[in-house]
Amino acid sequence: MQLLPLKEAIAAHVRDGARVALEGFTHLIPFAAGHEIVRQERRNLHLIRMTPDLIYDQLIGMGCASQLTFSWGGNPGVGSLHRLRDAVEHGWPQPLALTEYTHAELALGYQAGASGMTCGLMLHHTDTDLDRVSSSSRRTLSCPFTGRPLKAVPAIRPDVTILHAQQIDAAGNVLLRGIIGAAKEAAMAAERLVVTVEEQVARLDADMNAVVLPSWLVTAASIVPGGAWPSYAHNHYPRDNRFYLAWDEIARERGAFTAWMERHVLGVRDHAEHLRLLGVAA
Amino acid sequence: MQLLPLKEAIAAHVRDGARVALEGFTHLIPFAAGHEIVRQERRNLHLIRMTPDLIYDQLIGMGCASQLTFSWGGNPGVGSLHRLRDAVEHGWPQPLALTEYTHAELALGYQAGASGMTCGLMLHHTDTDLDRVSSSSRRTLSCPFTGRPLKAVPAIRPDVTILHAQQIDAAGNVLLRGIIGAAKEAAMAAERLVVTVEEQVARLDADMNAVVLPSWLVTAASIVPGGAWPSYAHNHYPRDNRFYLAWDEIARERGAFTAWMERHVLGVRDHAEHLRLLGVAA
Amino acid sequence: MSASDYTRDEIMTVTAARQLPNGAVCFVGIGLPSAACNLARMTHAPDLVLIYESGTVGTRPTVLPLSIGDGELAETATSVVPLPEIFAHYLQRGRVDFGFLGAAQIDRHANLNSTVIGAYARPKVRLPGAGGAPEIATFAGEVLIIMKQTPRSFVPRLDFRTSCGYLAGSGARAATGSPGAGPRAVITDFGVLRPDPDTHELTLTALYPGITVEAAQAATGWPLKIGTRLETLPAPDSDELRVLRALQASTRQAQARPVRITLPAAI
Amino acid sequence: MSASDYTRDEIMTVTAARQLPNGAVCFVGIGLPSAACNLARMTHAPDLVLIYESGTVGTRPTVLPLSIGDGELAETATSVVPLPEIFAHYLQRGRVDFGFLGAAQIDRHANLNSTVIGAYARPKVRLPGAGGAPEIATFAGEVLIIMKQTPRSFVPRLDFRTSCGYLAGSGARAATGSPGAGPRAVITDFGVLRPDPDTHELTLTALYPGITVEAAQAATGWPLKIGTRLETLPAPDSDELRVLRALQASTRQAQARPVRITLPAAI
Repeated sequence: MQLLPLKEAIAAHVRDGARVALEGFTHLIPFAAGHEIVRQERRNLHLIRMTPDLIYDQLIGMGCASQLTFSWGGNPGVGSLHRLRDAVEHGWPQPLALTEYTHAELALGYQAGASGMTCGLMLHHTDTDLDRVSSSSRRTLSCPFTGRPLKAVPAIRPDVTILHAQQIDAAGNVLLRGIIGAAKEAAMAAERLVVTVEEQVARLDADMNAVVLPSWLVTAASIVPGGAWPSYAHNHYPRDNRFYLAWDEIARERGAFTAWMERHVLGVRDHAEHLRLLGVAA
Repeated sequence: MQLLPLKEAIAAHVRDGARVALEGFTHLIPFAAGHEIVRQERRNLHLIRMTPDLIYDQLIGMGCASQLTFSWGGNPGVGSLHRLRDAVEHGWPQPLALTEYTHAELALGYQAGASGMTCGLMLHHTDTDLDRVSSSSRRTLSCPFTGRPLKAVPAIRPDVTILHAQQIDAAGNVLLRGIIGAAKEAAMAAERLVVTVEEQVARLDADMNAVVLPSWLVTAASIVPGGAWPSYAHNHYPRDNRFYLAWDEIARERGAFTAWMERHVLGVRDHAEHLRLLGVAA
Repeated sequence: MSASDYTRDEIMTVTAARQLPNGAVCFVGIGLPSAACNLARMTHAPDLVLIYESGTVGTRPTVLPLSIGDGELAETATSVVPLPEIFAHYLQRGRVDFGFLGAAQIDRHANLNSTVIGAYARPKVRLPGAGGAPEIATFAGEVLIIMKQTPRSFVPRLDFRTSCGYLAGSGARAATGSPGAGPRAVITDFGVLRPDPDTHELTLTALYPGITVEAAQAATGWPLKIGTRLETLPAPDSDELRVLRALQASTRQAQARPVRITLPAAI
Repeated sequence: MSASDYTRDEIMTVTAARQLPNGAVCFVGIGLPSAACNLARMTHAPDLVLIYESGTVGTRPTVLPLSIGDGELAETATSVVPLPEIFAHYLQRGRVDFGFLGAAQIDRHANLNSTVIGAYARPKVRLPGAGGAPEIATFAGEVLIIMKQTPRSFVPRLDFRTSCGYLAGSGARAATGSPGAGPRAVITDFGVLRPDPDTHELTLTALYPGITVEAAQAATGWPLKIGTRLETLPAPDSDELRVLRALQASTRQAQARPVRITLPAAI
């Protein structure tokens, strides 16, 4: 584990064209890391994430991505991701190739990647049009014991997975607490793991069976308080539902979106300045 | 969840001929429940467990089992399980049909059972004689995406899984803390789940990401302090390594084994009396 | 007993809540399903087990979350597990009694579209997509669908089949070996539709007070089949309305609360 | 520097410990492997990462456990995970640099038997079986084998092949696509055997001080191949012996401690 400023961690570990998974299911979404990718103008990323959420709306709208692997692309509880829609519906700012899964399938793909497997298996369910449009991502086979129809999905192996977490200790071990979604599987599946954390502590505030990523699995870590805002970090700050509601208006039109990103992301040096500019931090 | 005396829980949920998994990897082995099965003279059980340990040596030596599914059958750190050996080598007290896996395979079988799958998949490794002698338990197939050879093992679905745990709360939720082995997967795979616990508490001493089995998955629970002895229950008592060493001598000969079981298991009413007789509890 | 002053959203939510028996295990989606499930839990079904796909099992929120992963859900849960376990150990394993679904389009056999309007490759409207719906539709013991009824959403032919209801009907679903029984009811802002036992075509079986068959038919994009015994559903009672409105008020309040983050001085 | 008074077990353990570079990730079995790994960690390799199959990752015990699941391992671990994850996320995923194995029988290509002596269906001796060995043998980056050398354990032909070394040798293992490189060394109570780079036949490459080639040959059930440059291994140094003996003393002490359980008064 290397402790680096976020700017250096992203510069070192996120390359143009890379398969990048920023995970965290509603909770612990690594917004600060995503913004740094925008600032460093990465291009042609293959973004992977169960729920693209606002962070991928921003990356897609700023032209960082040419591919998206996902399973549900909305603003949770609010509605559409307008920038994702604009990319898919009108190719703006560039076309976005989709690999689309269900939650269960994508979670299984991460699990397979985390396990060093080439694919994962689930029970086959009645055919849907998803099977038809993304047929290269699914295969049916028969259970060798029972003959029951099964579905295989390919392992997902990001070049780099980026997570936000609550704590890192002196040795570099990382604690995630609360809702973890598929973060652990995405971490274990990746070639490299970059983590932003709320705080560094001498000793993790972790129960024996807590979710701790050992330091030797962490490629680089950066201390970024508030790094999950407007999503949340349990024990640190709640989800900013007001911002999620406001985003619907900010992202609806290309011009307003671009102006907002230029001012609030490109126009600031780092996440702390971003939070201060928005009045979230003093 | 039904809170019952252990005697009633075993009487109601462990039937002759059933597939029964008493899990807990070194830690939290449900000895008290195993002894109650001996006392109730269950017969022709199909015992399932990664590491048979002393508890299955006892059940096998007392003639409760006709089949064993396992992956490592020794006295950990000590040597042989003499009763298991006697059953396999000489058919005493009755023949024991083996279904033998590796740890990884058996864990995968539990995972498949826990997931409602018919089988689980792993990377195929170079052929061993295990593949030859238990060929009905393994199949090779090709990854539908990469062509890589994979191995399938059938799902394991016990009729009843029995676990020992630290706490149950007023609502019947059960906390396991520390080393959990494949206990969670064995629990989720089973038709019925019977649990013994160290103590009942108003509220579990559980972190957010602790291993808690919800009450509605627990068929029956019994409060049995010391129920994992001579294995251990983290936060309650350590492993009795002296007894594991002593067992080597107790179980070596049929006569001494039978005499010990008659006196210490059949000859007592319950686990508390068992512990007192052995001087473990006052 | 019944309150006369309620909205269509309210009676829809109350009607959905009433479908849930106490002790049932529900896989909950956000929005109306979450409101319905929590309303049921806080009224007639205190032991309802709510599972959110974010990984929270047995959650008992006092504030309706905006997302399925709000902190409130984790804090009040019996257990928080990794998301893959929710789909494998709970849903696929057959531990879920009821699943809730909504969609942009539904057809007469309760198949659902939440993926695109128009062609997939060049959609007129790109919708959020599948999420957990296809597996909920397949593996939940029964499925309840909550959708507002309009000719644009109740369509003769889906633009895209995201999740299966009864496929082409008349036993087509059962023939696939799908473990769950399929959609048991579609709760709309007009009333309730249920599948015909033989053809599995959705049939209007109940209406809210004051709603006409003609209005329901006009809101449907195919010639709607009408049940032989058409029930009038009871209005929400005052207790249900009180609990639902209190839930929603506390949610609005919680969501209006600004978030403030204190940065360390050094930063 | 070196202590002249040591046992064969001790030099075997010390020699095994010296194979481990600092920072390596080791999958540890109980007994000599556990002693060797912890000795390495407490001497030259403080950042060695020890994984026990019970689910403890990065464990740092001060007492050698009797079993691979003792409480000490959980208390000193970075993380305690479900056992299936150890085999999937760590071992099969290729995160383990070194695996340790022992067995009842080994052949000249380092294949191992820990299942039965005699025929499988009617064994003369039923051994504990596979445990984690077959997957460690396949997926660990490198494998180290620790076994006492006797004609009964170093056999021309295994009664049962539980785990694969180099199969029939001469590239047979690599041809199967097995991800790990296979056994790199067999550490015995005579010295160290390593696979020939071409034929993969185990070759005696090093002996402990005072041990003769003839003695090692006599302890081997096949005509033992002798390396062209036969190294004499250094004796344990005093620091290694002090740490190893202190570890074992504290273990003996811990294991002799009686367990007392306090039952609630009501029981």
